[in-house]
Amino acid sequence: MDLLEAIRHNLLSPAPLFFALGLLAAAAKSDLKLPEALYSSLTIYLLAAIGFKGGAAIQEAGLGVVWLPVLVAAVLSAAIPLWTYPVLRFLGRFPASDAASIAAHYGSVSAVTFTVATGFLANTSVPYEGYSSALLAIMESPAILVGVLLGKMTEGPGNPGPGSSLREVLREALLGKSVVLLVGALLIGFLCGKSGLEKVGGFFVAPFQGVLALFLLELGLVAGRRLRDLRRAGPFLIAFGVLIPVVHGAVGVAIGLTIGLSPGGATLLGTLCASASYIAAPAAMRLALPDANPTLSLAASLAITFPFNVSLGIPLYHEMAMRWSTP
Amino acid sequence: MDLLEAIRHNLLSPAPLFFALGLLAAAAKSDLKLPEALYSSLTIYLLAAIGFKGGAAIQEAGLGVVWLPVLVAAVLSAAIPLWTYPVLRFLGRFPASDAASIAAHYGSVSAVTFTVATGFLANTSVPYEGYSSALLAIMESPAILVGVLLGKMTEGPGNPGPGSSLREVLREALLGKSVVLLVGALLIGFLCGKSGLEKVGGFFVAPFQGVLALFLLELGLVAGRRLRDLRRAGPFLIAFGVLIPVVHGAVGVAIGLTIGLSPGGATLLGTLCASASYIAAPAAMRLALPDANPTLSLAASLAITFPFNVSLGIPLYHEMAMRWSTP
Amino acid sequence: MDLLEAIRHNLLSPAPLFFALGLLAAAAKSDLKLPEALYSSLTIYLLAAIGFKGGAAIQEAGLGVVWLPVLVAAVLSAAIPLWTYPVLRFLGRFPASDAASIAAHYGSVSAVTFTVATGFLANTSVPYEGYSSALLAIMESPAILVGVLLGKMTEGPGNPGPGSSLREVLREALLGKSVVLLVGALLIGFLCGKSGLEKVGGFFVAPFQGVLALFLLELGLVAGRRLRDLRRAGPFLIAFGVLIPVVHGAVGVAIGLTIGLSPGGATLLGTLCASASYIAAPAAMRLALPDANPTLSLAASLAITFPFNVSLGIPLYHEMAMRWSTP
Amino acid sequence: MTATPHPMRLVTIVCEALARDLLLRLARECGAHGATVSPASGVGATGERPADIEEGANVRVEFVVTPETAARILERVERDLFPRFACILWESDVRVLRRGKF
Amino acid sequence: MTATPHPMRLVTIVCEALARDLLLRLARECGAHGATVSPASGVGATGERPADIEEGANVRVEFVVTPETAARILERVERDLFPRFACILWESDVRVLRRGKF
Amino acid sequence: MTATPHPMRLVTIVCEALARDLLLRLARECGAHGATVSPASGVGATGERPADIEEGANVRVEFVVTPETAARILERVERDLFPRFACILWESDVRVLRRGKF
Ligand SMILES: Nc1ncnc2c1ncn2[C@@H]1O[C@H](COP(=O)(O)O)[C@@H](O)[C@H]1O
Ligand SMILES: Nc1ncnc2c1ncn2[C@@H]1O[C@H](COP(=O)(O)O)[C@@H](O)[C@H]1O
Ligand SMILES: Nc1ncnc2c1ncn2[C@@H]1O[C@H](COP(=O)(O)O)[C@@H](O)[C@H]1O
Ligand code: NA
Ligand code: NA
Ligand code: NA
Repeated sequence: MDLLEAIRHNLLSPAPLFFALGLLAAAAKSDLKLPEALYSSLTIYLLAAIGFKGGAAIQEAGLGVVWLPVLVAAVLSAAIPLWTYPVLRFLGRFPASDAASIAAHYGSVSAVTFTVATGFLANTSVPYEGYSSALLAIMESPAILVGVLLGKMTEGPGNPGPGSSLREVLREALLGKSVVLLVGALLIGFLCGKSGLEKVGGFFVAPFQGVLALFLLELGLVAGRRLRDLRRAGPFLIAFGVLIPVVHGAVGVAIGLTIGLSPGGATLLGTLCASASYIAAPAAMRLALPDANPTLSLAASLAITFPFNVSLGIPLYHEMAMRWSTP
Repeated sequence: MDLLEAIRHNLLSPAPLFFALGLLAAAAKSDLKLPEALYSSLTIYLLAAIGFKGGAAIQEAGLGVVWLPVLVAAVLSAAIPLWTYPVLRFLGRFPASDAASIAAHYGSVSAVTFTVATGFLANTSVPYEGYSSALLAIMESPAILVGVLLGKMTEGPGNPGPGSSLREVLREALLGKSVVLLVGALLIGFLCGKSGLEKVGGFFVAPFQGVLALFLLELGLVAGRRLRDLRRAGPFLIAFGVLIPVVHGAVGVAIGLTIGLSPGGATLLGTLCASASYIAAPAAMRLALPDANPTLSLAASLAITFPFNVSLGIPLYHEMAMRWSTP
Repeated sequence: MDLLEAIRHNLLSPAPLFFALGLLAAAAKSDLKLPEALYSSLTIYLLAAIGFKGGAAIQEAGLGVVWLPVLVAAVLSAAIPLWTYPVLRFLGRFPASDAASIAAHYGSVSAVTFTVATGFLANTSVPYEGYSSALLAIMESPAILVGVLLGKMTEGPGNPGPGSSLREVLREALLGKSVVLLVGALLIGFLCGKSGLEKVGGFFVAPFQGVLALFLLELGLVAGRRLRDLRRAGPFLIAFGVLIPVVHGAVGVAIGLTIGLSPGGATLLGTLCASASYIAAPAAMRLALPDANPTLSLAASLAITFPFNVSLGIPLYHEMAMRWSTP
Repeated sequence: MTATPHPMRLVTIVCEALARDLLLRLARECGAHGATVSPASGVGATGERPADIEEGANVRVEFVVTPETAARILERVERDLFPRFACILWESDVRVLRRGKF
Repeated sequence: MTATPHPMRLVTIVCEALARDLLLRLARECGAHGATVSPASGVGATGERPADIEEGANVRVEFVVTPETAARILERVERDLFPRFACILWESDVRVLRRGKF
Repeated sequence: MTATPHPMRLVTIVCEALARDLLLRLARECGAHGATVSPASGVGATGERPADIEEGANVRVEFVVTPETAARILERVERDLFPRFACILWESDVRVLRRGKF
């Protein structure tokens, strides 16, 4: 299957199409909207399911196999803001706090993008390391911490106000709801193993892809409403939101292959590097770097990078992984 | 299986019984109620699932087969208000706006009634055209537009106020949330086809009948609270709510058989004609014909016609279809 | 499998681990929380599913088999407050209204504890009477009525205020949402039988264990927030919350075996006796005995007895049932 | 047509969700012709009342009423609700359109 | 820096959720710079409006505005909403910080 | 028993849901003994804040407090919240029962 065929195949599957439906409905100002509680409930379901399945896979694979990729993933998440920040600050001429906040979003990861990628691999029958969601879990927080440090270093002195202390940021990065759920469910999956997964498979496995499709409908609606913000964001940020994922995707794929991941696993690591957070990072940045404009980072990650990744990006990273793995 | 047996069989299945439970709980003033978000979430789920499955079925059947029934269904939906309106206006002595609003409700359709009918056919092993939900999707809007035109034509001049312009009504009829979801999911199902349906079947197919049962519990609760309104509505509307579905059901079945639908498919077309909207139409009418009393139309469609259809109506339309199809 | 092994096995399954995750997250003051609508929706789902399955099992077993256990269970539920009340009043030195309220909580039952117990039996391949959830349904209300009577008898005269009349309490005990749903679904299951259960099994059966796990996450969060209240409650109540379930569990198991239940069924009856209500009883007591402090009863039942039962209690009652049933 | 507002009282009560029906009945008995109910969570003397389990949640109920009805509601709330439920009440002066409704 | 509050009007409208968008547009046309919308259920002359199906629910919309804007909103609501929707309105005097926003 | 209401201040703040905990802490430090929190969405200078993703939603927080506490809250909100969060505040005069609670 060549790249074009893979892209077509990926686009004509339920998840990206429901995202497109949401985008269109928002653009046409339809009154379609999902209740807030459904949005949070689907998020909770997806994170718990991803974590649980990953934990059960870690138990099967053994910790001896998993530690190296996990360590590498953590380092990647912390490192990405270090080069993304100067790009935004000096090429994009963003204020320090905005540059730091956007950099943190792009170092952190998107669980939904990851999930679309696993669906893509499953549909094209490409095997991948079952424990890959451990990489997802580990990559959420480091970038957030680094982003906050970058922002604080450059912030002038002055009354920081309540909630902006480093301790509170650490708390938000490590005890924020998405991290707690993902890591908690991972541990539970690890402790229960395969037999536990079987018990709850009728809920956490069988309906998963369909729930994801419904969630993407909602994300499309949210992204559609953000499209207006993009005009204010300017062309630099739009280019950034498309190009930087390709760079990060290539880096992730290459490093993944280097440390011995399968092409499927390397595709997933590339996708994680390429993806940008829109759940954990926005909340943490809003509290830690109040001067940063949340509209910019959310528009970039949700209305540009996310659709790019789920439509073209994932097949592209997979293509890279296939080419670079054949000797 | 004769008619009585079919009715008994239909009544002793989960969906109608949960509806009855809701009715009884509301009548007994129990504090049982479903959270608002659950109601909207179930609606969204049902519409997305119905649309998706129908779209996949259209792809299998081919557009060449589907166009005629779809066209006929659209015409039926637009035509029904044309005779229902004078009945209400001159026999029932309703004011023009109420007559127009109720006529629109009865020309439009109820997705849940349709779904109970497909369940009935499945349980009695009667085959039907898989693409039938395309008929459901097409029949929502035409009646609403015709109803609004009927109401506006007879409305005296005067300040229409914001939101009552024809453009806004068109928008509500074509971009209202139920139409967008149903048509959007239909398109997605059509593009993804059977392989797409398999991916999301664990969510959109396997739990479907159970979700429907839970939704009917809620509808029963809502209908139960509407029962009080019925007394105000008077005996004419009650008789109307029982007799008009039988007439429309017969018309739908006969026309369905004429254009070559299977007895199962004709049963579904009959059910659609007989059913009355309580999701899309009420919202559109409230905005377009503010003088119409929403209590009347909602009580008739939800507290009379809906229970009649899901208990006695569906087996009856099926019986018609069986008799009239045997040569 | 000996007791320790059974406990380990029970603890390392998804439901108790998700409860522990919730407890920890609440203790660490994470911002993880489930939307209110999800909590109510999961409750509704669990009660409807439990009732439906139980009803279908009653139909299979036949009413002739079921009546005796049901009668015994009702008597047990009414009797438990009769001895629990003096223990709390005279040993624990609680005011009359608090003693009555707590006694009612412990005579009534916890549907979730029951469900964890059925999961435990299924995982350890111990058969049990399918109609056992009829016992759950019957045991909710009697204790509430007895508890209210105990509280009212000792209450001084005075203005009772609206809502505290015996009629309103009866209404709350018999028409409260959990009773209506459980009993209603039981009846529906009974009417539909096995064929009905098959239709809705993809919703009410397959995802059940997983939904339960998610619900326990929420319960853990709620219980975690209640832990603070425990300090105010004092050591007597903590001891009570651990010891009284063991006593009631033993009584339930012994009586269950006596009336001819299988060891699995006796385990379930023991679990029901040992469990304390935190859905039906709190609401009823708040209305009927306003002087009783709701914090005490809810902290005891949700933050002590519930975790004790789902971790250690259930394997213990099962061990009792196994030992006492072998001649 | 000019919109001239009429003086009226707004009585706001925040209390346990369980007391909702009692409160509405009580106010109707005092002469209130309507009520608006919103969900709420809260902190107060009886601790935190998070909204996640309904039993623990608050409701916030508003009555727009005449001064006489307001006085009656205050008295009944003080007598019937305060001793039994976690509850607070405040009252303020507002102006309404369509005085006849209240 | 001392926080000195400025007098302003608070206009609160409770109406059918369906009228939400019309109301917001209308108020913007009258000069309101913002609005706060909360979910609500209610009882009134047109019966109970339970929140469980959105079509039947109410919204509670608040506008903090200058007295002139308030007068304009009252007039438009009386003319455009009252005849068509179940709806009530009240107005009161409040003090705000940052007068420039309103 | 007659219900005689006492004058008090009602401070209402609408702000990003993220600022909820900071705001409650801040008000407690100023002397507020309680608070009522309702969900809200809104439109204002910083654009629309739809309620569907919690990060974007507003909360509406009410404090019934003494005039002195109100002044302190206003100052702290002006200093600590206004520069950092989308936020508005208004204050009005109310009368309460059970003055001792506030
Ligand atoms: N000072 C206050 N300002 C605003 N709301 C309050 C205040 N005190 C109490 N409340 C509300 O009233 C409820 C019951 O109060 P309490 O009886 O003090 O626990 C609380 O959960 C809050 O929602
Ligand atoms: N006296 C009142 N006090 C508070 N809210 C009211 C009052 N009357 C009506 N409402 C609210 O306004 C809505 C519409 O009122 P109505 O047009 O009287 O049915 C009701 O559903 C209530 O939410
Ligand atoms: N004039 C106003 N009246 C009522 N609520 C307002 C007003 N202006 C702003 N708000 C609320 O305050 C929030 C933040 O306002 P802003 O900082 O102007 O975006 C908005 O989302 C609204 O909920
Ligand atoms: Na990334
Ligand atoms: Na119809
Ligand atoms: Na018990």
